[in-house]
Amino acid sequence: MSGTPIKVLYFAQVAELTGARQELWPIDGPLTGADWLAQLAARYPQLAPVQRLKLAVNQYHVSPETLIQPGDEVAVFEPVTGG
Amino acid sequence: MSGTPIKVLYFAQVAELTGARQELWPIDGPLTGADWLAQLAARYPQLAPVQRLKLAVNQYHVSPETLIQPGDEVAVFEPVTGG
Amino acid sequence: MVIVQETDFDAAALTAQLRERSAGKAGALVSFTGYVRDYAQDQATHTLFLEHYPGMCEREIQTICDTAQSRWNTLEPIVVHRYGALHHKEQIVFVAVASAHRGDSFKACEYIIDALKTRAPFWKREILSGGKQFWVQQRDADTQKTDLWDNPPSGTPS
Amino acid sequence: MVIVQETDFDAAALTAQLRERSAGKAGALVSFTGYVRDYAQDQATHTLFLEHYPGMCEREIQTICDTAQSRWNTLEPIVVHRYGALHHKEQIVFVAVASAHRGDSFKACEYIIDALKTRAPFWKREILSGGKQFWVQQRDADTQKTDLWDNPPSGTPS
Repeated sequence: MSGTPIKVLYFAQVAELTGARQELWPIDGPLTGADWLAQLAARYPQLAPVQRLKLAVNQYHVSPETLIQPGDEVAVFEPVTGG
Repeated sequence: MSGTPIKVLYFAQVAELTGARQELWPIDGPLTGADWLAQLAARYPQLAPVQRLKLAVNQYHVSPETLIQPGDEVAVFEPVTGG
Repeated sequence: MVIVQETDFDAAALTAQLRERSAGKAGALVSFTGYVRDYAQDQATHTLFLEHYPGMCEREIQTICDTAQSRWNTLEPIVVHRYGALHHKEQIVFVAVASAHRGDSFKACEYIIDALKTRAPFWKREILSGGKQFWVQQRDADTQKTDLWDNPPSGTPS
Repeated sequence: MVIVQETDFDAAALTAQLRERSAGKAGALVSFTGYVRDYAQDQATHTLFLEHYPGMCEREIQTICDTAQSRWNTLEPIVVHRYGALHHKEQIVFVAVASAHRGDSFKACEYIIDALKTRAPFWKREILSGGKQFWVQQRDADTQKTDLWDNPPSGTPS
């Protein structure tokens, strides 16, 4: 019944906590980043202590209101610390 | 009759116009930079076209109100253009 | 020119390349180098591990460089950022900007590194000489500094 | 460290020296290099001749560096300035500053070159490729920029 999956990438501490670096995640249709983050929190309760989770969709930073479409590449991470 | 001279240094365009790079200049006692600049203008009328003459006394920038003492090293130049 | 690589870079060669490219047009070159320092005065860093998001890093930094070039009158900047395990005192990041007038290079260079710190997807893991390890947290000061570029307080000279 | 010399300098070696001196304390290094560019778009520079006031140059630049170190949290800066006949694209001046946090290096480096331009006793004579020669006049913008460091407009972030 599930539609085209999104490709999810985990980075840094998020990858450590999920124990995965990437996975396919089926979604039924477009949904907001916030809604998808709720699904993520349900599947990985161990992410609860992470204070700020950021999203990138197709390699662009997005806000939680942004719609995620089937087939998108969605990355989850803490605020960046390069430089 | 004249007292201890000051040592005058000319730089860049000022040196070109005076035709000298340095000379001893007798003064009768302390005088302000402005008063000495008047003497300079009288001796070298060819400096008249130079819009801004700056002074350094003993290698420090000074304003025209500063007193020049016998024995001082006095430098005359246009605003600096290094860097 | 944006390069994200694991190996060390030659800042002198990159600088020479930018000078060559600027021919007689530019008279000012400003560069920033970030390198591994101790995490704190009493916490010596042994290794800094940098994880990154390949592809997005390059694209995000290129966007930052394009913005800098549209705001200030500069040549195309050079940015090199490393990832992987970096040891004490090693170079992490290099930004170089050339321009006819020095103010443009200073502003563009500082803008690029400020924006990179809050937008380029890199994450630092500190491995202290005592063995303690942790992911570095983003400093609020960094986000605020980037915000200032986009929303300067009134009265600030441009 | 302040050096005034006729010969060219090795910016890479000077940078390495500053990094070595900073040990693990500094994580940011900002450098400015000024080099000979064409006087104007349609007036190619052949040679730039720099006259200077030996002794006063070194002292004045040292005072500027001391002021920078007292205002911002940096290591002792490196400044090298050349004099004599410099040809097209040659290096004129180099300023390098290292600090724990990058903002201090950016500010101190820009302050030093801004102040140097209005206070260090150097005078530039342009010799254009067409043969025309003249002494460069100080730009009002340079004096105003230095004044801003001492009297920042209200509302400016420090």
